[in-house]
Amino acid sequence: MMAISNIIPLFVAISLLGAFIISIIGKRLKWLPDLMGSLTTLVLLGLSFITMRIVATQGILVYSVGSWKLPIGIVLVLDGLTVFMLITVNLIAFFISIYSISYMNRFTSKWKFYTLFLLMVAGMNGVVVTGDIFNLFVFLEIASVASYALVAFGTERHELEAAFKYTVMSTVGSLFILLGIVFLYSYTSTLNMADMANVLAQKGMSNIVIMVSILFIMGFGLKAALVPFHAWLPDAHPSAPAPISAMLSGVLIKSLGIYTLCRFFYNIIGINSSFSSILMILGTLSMVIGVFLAIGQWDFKRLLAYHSISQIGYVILGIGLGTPLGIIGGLFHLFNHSVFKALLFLNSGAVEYATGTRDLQKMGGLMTKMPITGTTTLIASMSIAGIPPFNGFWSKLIIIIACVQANRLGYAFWAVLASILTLASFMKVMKYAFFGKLRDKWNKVEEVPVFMKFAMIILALICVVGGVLLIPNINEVFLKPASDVLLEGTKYADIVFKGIQ
Amino acid sequence: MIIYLLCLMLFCCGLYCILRKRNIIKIILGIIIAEYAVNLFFILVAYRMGGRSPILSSGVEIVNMVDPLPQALVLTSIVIGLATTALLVALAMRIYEKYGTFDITKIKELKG
Amino acid sequence: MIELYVLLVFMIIGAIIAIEMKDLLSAVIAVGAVGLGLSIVFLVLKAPDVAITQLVVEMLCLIILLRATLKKDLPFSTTGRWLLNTLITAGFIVAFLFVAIRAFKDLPEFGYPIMRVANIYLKEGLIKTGASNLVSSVILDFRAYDTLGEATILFTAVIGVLAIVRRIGRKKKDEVVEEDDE
Amino acid sequence: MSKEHDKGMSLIVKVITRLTVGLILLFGIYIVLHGHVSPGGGFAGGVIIALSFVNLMLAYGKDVALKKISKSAMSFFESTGALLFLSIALLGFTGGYFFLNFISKGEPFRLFSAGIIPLCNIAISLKVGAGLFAIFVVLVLLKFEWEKKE
Repeated sequence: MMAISNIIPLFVAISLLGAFIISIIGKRLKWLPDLMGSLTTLVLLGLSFITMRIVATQGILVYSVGSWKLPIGIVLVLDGLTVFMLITVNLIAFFISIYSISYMNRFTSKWKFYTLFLLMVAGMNGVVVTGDIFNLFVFLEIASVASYALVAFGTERHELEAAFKYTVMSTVGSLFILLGIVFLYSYTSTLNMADMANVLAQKGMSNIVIMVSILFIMGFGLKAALVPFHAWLPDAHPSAPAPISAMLSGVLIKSLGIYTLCRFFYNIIGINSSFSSILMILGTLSMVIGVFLAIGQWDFKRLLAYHSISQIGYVILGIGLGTPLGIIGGLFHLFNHSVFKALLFLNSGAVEYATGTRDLQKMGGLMTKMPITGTTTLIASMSIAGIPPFNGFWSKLIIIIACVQANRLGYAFWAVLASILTLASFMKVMKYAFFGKLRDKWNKVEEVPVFMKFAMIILALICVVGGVLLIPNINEVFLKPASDVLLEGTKYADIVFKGIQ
Repeated sequence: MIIYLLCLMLFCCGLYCILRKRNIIKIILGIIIAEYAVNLFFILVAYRMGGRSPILSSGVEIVNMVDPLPQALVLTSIVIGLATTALLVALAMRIYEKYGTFDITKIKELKG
Repeated sequence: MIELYVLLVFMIIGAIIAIEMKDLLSAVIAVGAVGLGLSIVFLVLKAPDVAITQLVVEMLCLIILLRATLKKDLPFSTTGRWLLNTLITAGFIVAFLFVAIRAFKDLPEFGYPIMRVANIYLKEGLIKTGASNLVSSVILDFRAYDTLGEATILFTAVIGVLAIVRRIGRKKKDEVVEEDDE
Repeated sequence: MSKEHDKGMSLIVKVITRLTVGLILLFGIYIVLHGHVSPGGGFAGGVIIALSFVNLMLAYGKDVALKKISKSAMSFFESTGALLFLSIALLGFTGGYFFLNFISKGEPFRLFSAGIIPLCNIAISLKVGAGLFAIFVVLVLLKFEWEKKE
């Protein structure tokens, strides 16, 4: 009889298996990469829903790889936050792999694309499930290295340049993270996150903790593109093929940047008021500067990339508040942003697929020719701008209410302002791209193939009904366990130690 | 203490090179140097005064071996560095092919 | 431990030469010297496994970098506001070192690590895994999952390089492109 | 320049390479197989194996080297090595755990000891050797093509 916790390593193993099989036989059988990519991500999605049930019924699961117990081996931890991130990552990955079946016909060597894509998914799943800080670094690097190559997948001049810039900045971030891990190891003599939390709690505050916090904010901030470290994002995200832009903006910066920051600040060192205000200031800066930079853009994908910076700011602001409502709002916005930003990038890809341009000034009236793309873009734009009843409205509302409740009226004001500016900039997109007069040269434009339509429609549906996640029964199994993990703070260590069978 | 500082100075040399040099190959060299420094730091914190390498031999009892865990981790981190370097060199060569130069002040199609 | 200081100073000088050298080929060779110095330092610090790996990886890196730079010496250009940018960078580095020095005071002294978990490996490694090379037992048994990740990173890099060097990346609608797959 | 490289280097280099390349390969294999009893291991050994082929290629030019090991073989070895390593990990499930050391440990200090560790070393060395040589070949050939154009 296999123990139920054997499900945890499967998240990495299945995606790696898919990648390796594609790389061996994918170049001979042309249909195999498409099938394998969708099938693997579908299985992963199914598994993540199963884990949601498991955590709801049995509580936290801890898995010892190779049967080595906690301090000497690597442990994998499945708790509420992990389940939340797993569902977000695999949901988006599944729809993007379906979308890529048609979209990637415009590129050569599809099997390389799918291999790298699955490796990136494996890396993200690995980051999310692990309970060991060096292991987290290794999987973070897998996801990063795969994304460097995917950004340059088109091999045009500007793509190579953007990929180079991204690779250099991200590698510097990785070096800072590794340096932080060395300090932590020397200070605590362990690599397990739960064990480390215990040791740090005994030793109390010291200069090491401050040093490591600075290093990790720089390192993970570079991965998450918080404002002083955001320079790579507006180049890298638009240059990648559209499914990869969706993947990068939708989930990569979240699982590599935000999840890791949360885990470190809340569960390992325990949050206090100064760290909390650093996070909130960084979040607000990203929120406001991102949206101001976005307004002036005419390149569709570049505009979306700047909005990613801005929306990440909301998430960090909500999580940095530290109140239960703030954390729920932040996590909910994280999920919502994954959905609607992925959808918007897929839409921009569909427009580019059909017309061959990304310049908003050259488009116009595409709604008549591409009704489905137009409608889904409209839904996603209203979600991101925070118009009721779409999902973005609810999460922004919760974050603003949480700010007001915590007596942080200044932050609430900036959040509202950024939201209004977002609305303005998306009205511009809709006006120039989809409404208005149809230009003559777009008379022959056709709607995109069925797989792309399918992925966009389903994601749009999730945007419409996203608000139901707040209904108590559903909230109980999805959002609340995740926010509880953060609220418990350094009790995480006791829970993990208790969870070992 | 001073040895840690020397090691971090090596790291800062690499960092300075990444931040200030305007040549693609120089930036790659900066990354390599910074990686060396981090790896070295990891081995330094594991060293034990008068220690022995963590390899047992039959019949001899060795008591004061150095910490084997950081050595294993540094092996991993060297490989990660190699992977990143290979990718960066491939990108650099493609960029040279497209632009005919390694100078990043002349390679500026994207606005920041 | 005097040889450690000498080697470290040598490495820093090598790094500075590599950074400031105008000629790319010399810069690459200087980095090679730094890497070889690092390999010797690893040997002094009783890490033979790491020293061997560093040595061979260094050679491979050097060969790849040499191929990339051969016969391509280029003049360097400086951007405007050179002084300002350098000052900012120097300020950042000084602040970084300052924080680091304060943090060093709380680290265990050099040569006396805590080794809480490591002692378990030293005591029980041979009995539990059967490998007399304890580093090997750590990377391939206690922490084999990390090594799976490491192998995957290399695999990712190979596929990534193959993807980047494709001659034609995008194709027009319905265009058939001959694919040069390796 | 490209013509010289197709032919390879001078006679002295070729003779010395012919004498040493087998030894380098053998040394790499030795390092791989003794990874669990002496310093070294799958990764270092794999790089040495790759370097022996790189040596051959630098001395004799790409045609001779690629005759010994073709591109498709490299790519096959690489993926197989990775798959082999993953399957060793998955076989641990037979004992109930991912990455369980499921083979008996044997007597210490012998070549056949330590359970899965030698097997893992062999899988990694296959992967690393083939993968790194593939990177090298790809980067070198990339240069040849556009140098011809100039």
